[in-house]
Amino acid sequence: MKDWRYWLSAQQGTLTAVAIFAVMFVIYTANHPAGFTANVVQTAANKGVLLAFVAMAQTLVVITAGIDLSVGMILLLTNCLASWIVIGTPLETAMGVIAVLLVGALCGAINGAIVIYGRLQPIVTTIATGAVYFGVALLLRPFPGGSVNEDLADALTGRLFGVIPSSLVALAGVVLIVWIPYSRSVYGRAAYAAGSSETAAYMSGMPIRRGKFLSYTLGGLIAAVGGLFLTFFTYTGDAALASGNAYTLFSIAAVVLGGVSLFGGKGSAIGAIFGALAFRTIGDLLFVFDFDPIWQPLFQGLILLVAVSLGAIALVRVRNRLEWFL
Amino acid sequence: MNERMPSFVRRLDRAVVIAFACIVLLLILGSLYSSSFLSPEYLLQQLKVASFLGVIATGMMLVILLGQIDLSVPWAVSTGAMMACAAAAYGDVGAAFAIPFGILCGVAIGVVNGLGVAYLRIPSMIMTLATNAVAQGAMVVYTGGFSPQDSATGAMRFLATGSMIPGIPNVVIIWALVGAGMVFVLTRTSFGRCVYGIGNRERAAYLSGINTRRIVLIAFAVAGGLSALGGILLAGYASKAAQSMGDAYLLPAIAAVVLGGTSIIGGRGSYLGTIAGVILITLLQSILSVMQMPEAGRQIIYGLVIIVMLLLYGRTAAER
Amino acid sequence: MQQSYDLFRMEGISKRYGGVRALEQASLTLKAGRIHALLGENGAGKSTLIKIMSGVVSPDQGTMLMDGQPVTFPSPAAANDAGVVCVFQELSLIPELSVADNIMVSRPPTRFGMIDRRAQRQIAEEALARTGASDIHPLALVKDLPLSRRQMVEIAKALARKPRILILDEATSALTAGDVRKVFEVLKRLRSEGLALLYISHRMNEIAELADDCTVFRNGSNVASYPAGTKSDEDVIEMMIGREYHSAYPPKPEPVPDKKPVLDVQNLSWGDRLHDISFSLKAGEIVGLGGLDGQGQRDLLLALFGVLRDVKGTVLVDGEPVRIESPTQARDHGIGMALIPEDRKTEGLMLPMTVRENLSFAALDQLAKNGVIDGKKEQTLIDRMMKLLSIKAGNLDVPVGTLSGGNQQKVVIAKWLMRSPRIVLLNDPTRGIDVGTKQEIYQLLRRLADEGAAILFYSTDYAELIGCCDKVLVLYDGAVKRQLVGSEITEHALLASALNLPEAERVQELAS
Amino acid sequence: EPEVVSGPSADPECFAPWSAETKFYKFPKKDGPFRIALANGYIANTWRIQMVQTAKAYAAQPDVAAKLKEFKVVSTGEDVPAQISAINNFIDSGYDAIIVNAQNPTAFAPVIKRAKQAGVVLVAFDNILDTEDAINVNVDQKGLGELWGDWLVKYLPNGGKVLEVRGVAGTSVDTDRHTGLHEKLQASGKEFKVTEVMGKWDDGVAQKVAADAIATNGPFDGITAQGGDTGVVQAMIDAKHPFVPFGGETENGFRKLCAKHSADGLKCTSAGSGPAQVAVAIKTAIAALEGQVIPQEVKLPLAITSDGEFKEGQDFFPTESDNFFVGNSFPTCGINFTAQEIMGQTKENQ
Ligand SMILES: Nc1ncnc2c1ncn2[C@@H]1O[C@H](COP(=O)(O)OP(=O)(O)OP(=O)(O)O)[C@@H](O)[C@H]1O
Ligand SMILES: Nc1ncnc2c1ncn2[C@@H]1O[C@H](COP(=O)(O)OP(=O)(O)OP(=O)(O)O)[C@@H](O)[C@H]1O
Ligand SMILES: [Mg+2]
Ligand SMILES: [Mg+2]
Repeated sequence: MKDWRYWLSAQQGTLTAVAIFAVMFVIYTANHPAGFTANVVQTAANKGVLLAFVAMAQTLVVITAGIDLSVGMILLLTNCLASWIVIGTPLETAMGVIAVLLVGALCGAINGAIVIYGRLQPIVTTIATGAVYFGVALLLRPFPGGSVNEDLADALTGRLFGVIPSSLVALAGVVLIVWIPYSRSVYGRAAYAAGSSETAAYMSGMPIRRGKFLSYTLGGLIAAVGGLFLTFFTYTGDAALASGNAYTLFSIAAVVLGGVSLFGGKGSAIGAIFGALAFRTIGDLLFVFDFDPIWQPLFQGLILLVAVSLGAIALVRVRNRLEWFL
Repeated sequence: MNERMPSFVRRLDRAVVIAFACIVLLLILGSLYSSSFLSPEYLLQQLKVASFLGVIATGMMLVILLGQIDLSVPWAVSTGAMMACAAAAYGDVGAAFAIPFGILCGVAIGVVNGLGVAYLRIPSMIMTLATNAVAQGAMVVYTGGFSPQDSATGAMRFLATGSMIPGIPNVVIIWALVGAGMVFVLTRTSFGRCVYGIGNRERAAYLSGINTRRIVLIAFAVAGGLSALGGILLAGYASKAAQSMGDAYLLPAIAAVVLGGTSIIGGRGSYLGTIAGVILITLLQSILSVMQMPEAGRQIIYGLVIIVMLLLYGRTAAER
Repeated sequence: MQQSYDLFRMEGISKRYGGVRALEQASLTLKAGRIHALLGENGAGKSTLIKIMSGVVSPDQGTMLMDGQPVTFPSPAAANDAGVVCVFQELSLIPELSVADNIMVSRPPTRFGMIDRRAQRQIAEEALARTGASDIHPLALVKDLPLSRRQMVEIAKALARKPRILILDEATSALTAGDVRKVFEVLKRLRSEGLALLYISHRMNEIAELADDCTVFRNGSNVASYPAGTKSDEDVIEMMIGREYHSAYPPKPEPVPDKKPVLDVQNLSWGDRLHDISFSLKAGEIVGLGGLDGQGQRDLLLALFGVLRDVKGTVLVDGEPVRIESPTQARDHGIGMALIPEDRKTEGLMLPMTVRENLSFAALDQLAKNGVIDGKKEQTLIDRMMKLLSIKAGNLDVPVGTLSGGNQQKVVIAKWLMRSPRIVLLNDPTRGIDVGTKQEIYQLLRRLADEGAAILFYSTDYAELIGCCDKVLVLYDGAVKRQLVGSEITEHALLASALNLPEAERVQELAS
Repeated sequence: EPEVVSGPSADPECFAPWSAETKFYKFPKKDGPFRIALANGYIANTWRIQMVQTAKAYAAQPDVAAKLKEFKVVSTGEDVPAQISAINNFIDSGYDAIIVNAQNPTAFAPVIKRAKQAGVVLVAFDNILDTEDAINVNVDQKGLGELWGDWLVKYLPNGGKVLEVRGVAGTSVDTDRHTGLHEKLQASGKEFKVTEVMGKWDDGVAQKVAADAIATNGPFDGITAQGGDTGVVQAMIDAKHPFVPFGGETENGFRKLCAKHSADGLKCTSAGSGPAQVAVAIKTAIAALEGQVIPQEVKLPLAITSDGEFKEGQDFFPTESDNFFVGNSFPTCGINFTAQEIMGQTKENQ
């Protein structure tokens, strides 16, 4: 086999996600009353990028064969924090941004520490820490409110050169600054390895603990980027339990659509990003098709069901039934 | 443990014992705040409220033992409740079939989950998330178009709030029956063995000639049915069905099962632990609520208590 | 050859797992420039010892000295850093990573803190070439490779770490004869470069060829050390099992010509992996599957057992055509088939479940009435199986994962014998099994056959096929190349047909 | 860009200003028929479904339909950014007015800016927006709390133990009602010992927490609940708690129980925010587009029904579901839907 074929088969999940997104987005813009305009793209981008950050955060944890059910709560917590401190002079704002990112990373690190050093299962750990983070968010913002540096917010949710949504640029920036170095570092690979086969990774002398810890921490950090974006997008902080839970669940859906294996060791944040964008486009499709409002949730649910079932097509090709079982 | 001990004692693993100890500790802490936490009425009341979670967590446990998870609990609960109440609108016949019909709707959701997970091999975490969304959509359509009847029938009221045996609420009896059934299934039947086997390694179970897909399908169907039953009982308790009634049960059900020592990756756990977990979660929520703690503090303490308890006994073994 | 000196010493090593004593005051000395063989039956503690050497587990007691200095290895990484590298029995490859990633897993070349993929690939290619496995593409994912290739990658990975002490724990158990030869060359070269090698294998001929020194383990302690070639095989085996040892194979009965076949396979094909396979299997007969590893033997067994889809051809059981679409169908409905799978840890057993639960797992339908398990019946049958196979387990309620490899394998066999199957398919059942247990398994197979079972038996060990089988089908590229019956079954014939080379000279050349 | 004018508004009965300080707006007159959109958030509860159905029914009324070219509804769920994006999309698609039940009162500043620039009329109702750039149509949430406070003070002139079943923590509705209640209790100068629990506006949750509170802190002399009131009364009945004065919402089930147990001491006052306010919001939007003068904040009348006034078939419906919110009409605005008419609509049409 040629090298590019190996590359292709390794990137299969990601490429599928890109394809799903592309198809849906074309359908969306083709039917949009305003058409494929900078405004429409910007609106879609802002909404999509927010989930993309959360999905990226989730990916980092899922790669280690974990799951972060607190990711939505980290989003809320950092959102509430940002609505207090990301304001004022450019210097103050910058300090605020850094503080928010650090708090997000801290949340992730706490999750990681409990899972790795406390040896607890990620699902329950993050259910519990999620409750704690939400509690803190509620302490910070008992009611929706607060404010943010609007210049920064507008810059990051606006457009560059009048055409390119700056949120997409920010997303690309995070991919370049966080994801690429991570996935190519020794620790990132250790995280992948731990997700694929923890015992094998351990026996091979890989730094699995540090790799996993780094994943959880960076996961928290990226969730905090999401929290910042939520703040930029809404100018406020809001500890809304339902929306935190919604983001957690959406992130799982996005990750799966993005070809990341929930069993760990496989997939990439790029895939998850497109999974998130595709998931968001499902919601947008409601806008361009004239559905009875009462039927909209059902329609959305069915599309999700169909989308997650797409993976099952591969089953047709399985000729050895043992392959059903991983 | 000592081999000569009776088998039921031997089976008590550390997790279960500590979980029950934590229950006692919670009650003692609660009684420092108010002595009424030790009053029989309060305890019975908690047992009654715990029964709803208990029934739902029973299904969740079955699925978790398989190494899967059921995130469709919220709307399976609501669907069961709403459909049972809906059936009641169709005269006496409807009222008579209300409960079975509600359960059947839950089973239907479970079957869809099971088909996706077992036959299409979709990870349960995402499959059940999708069915949850579909069930929600279906209920919205239903509510918006069919002049919904959502009052509980007399039978539902009776099951949820009555007491056939004086002093013991019917729900507690129902939970006991469901629990006894589950214990029997898990320990004495080949289905139960298969559930544990699949949870440990589905491949090996398949090569042993077990129809693993059917077992997984059945387990999800049962879980869906139990969620719906929980919803029906809740509807009886509140005397009506509401869409959001299931929301508050998903995470507590998972937490209860895991606090009870069941491994979230499947294959290990006992029902006794789940009982302990359910009571723990119920008590914890109730005590925090009554203590007038602001919501924020309650969430924080709730989370911390779960983590601390798991650190006490829920840790996986160190390899070295 | 360099001057050999004591490179590594272990003294008074003890390790307990719960109630199980894995090692008790064990010691071992490795010299530079020598290959040291470690022998012992299953569960003797060999793997545990080398896990301690390589930092995977920590000993309860004992000291380790390297170059005369005391050392402790808190992690495998620490051991690697000290130059102790191990090829583990349970492979330590990461399935979702590429071959190159796996080879350079612990210390990849980096640029600006990121892994330099180009350099990594180059080093990996070199390592593969040095191991004699340049047929493996460095970008392939490990999970897509067959077991024998994975084992080669594992060895390449160990070599790439530039060890001073190289440990191989049954590293050749899944390799083909050709691969083994290549690996041996590498090992001999390493010896001449002054490394200390520790070699664990249950194959006596390999040890005879390679080893300079031998140490025998029994019950967690070293019972004897001696220079290679100073003891006869029989003596060594007796040291290992602690009792007298007789000929490994039970005598074969005379063939009964006019019996009807129980299983008749006609023109069976599956995709591009199996081609037009026909043979028959009679009651009381042991038929072997030979040939190089990976020629479709495993696929054939899986196809018969109903695991593969779209299998073409006819399968007759007792003369009736049947379509078997799942193991469930294969095991009942008058077919009565059993398959002892390849990998006991992932396919045969549920390791965390108890011995009892594992034993009755395949026979639950027979043990249960209306779905409820009959505890008494279960206990009776289990007792019978424990006795029949003399399974050594402290207690029926311990996790089966705590048994030694040989006893685990016996549990896998026993769980199928619970059903009294009529057709028994075995997929390399003696891999990684000590000679004592092997002997028991051979005798068991013959007894089953005598009681009327039809047995199809795949083995990577030619001696086994010769010793056990009434008939051998040699597969090559998914097709039956030759059927050898009775006295035709010789090493020479097996090898010749396995390599698909009829000329005797070439065979001799290769065999030497 | 509306012009700020002086009142009164066009239809002063219906478009009542919130307070004396409320500004009046006159938007540039546009020619109909209009394209109006409803950007709803969460949908999966009876209140919201009833609201969406009411909106559809209202928009289909012949006189309203004549003024509308298009009426589109999108529900985006609990996620605020999704709702913001929906509004953005409506703006980009050239809708004349957008009606919103906001998931968050403060989060919409950027999109409000855009709507203003694009000359789109933004009307918020129920969960309103913290801004002067949108028209807010709402019931007086704090006033509701005050109503309940007054009610309890009236029946408990000497103070006493009160159980307050609150809603969802952190929402402005919950806070406003809570504040209103406590201000009145405080102002009475009597000693009230209030036990607060969070009922999440849900019958099941409210019933559970109320039962717990009764078992541990009861009995109470008065009760107030923001929602899930049927459950709270149920908890009292189950615990054999004596019936006491109760200030609550407008669920049909609650009113049924109030009517039934009034003689036993369950003295209720019931008022709340009916889903029909969406119709008022649509009406307001059309008026604004037509260039009529409207207040920036429209105050909806509280449809209060108290003990002794519960009339079968008007204030409660004994044979109907417990679950819907009675008081689905705003007569001053000419909006008179009964709940069953709305919720059964599709069925009857079929
Ligand atoms: N599958 C496993 N098998 C055995 N031990 C494991 C396994 N997974 C984790 N461990 C634990 O991991 C530890 C070493 O892990 P690793 O090599 O990743 O450490 P590390 O990243 O260097 O961590 P640290 O930063 O704490 O030094 C051991 O102490 C061991 O207890
Ligand atoms: N993780 C473990 N937990 C409990 N017991 C164990 C564990 N690992 C090994 N043992 C026990 O320790 C003993 C020694 O096992 P070990 O794997 O070292 O044997 P071995 O000589 O390598 O056998 P084999 O030839 O089958 O590989 C056995 O009795 C085994 O059951
Ligand atoms: Mg070994
Ligand atoms: Mg072993």
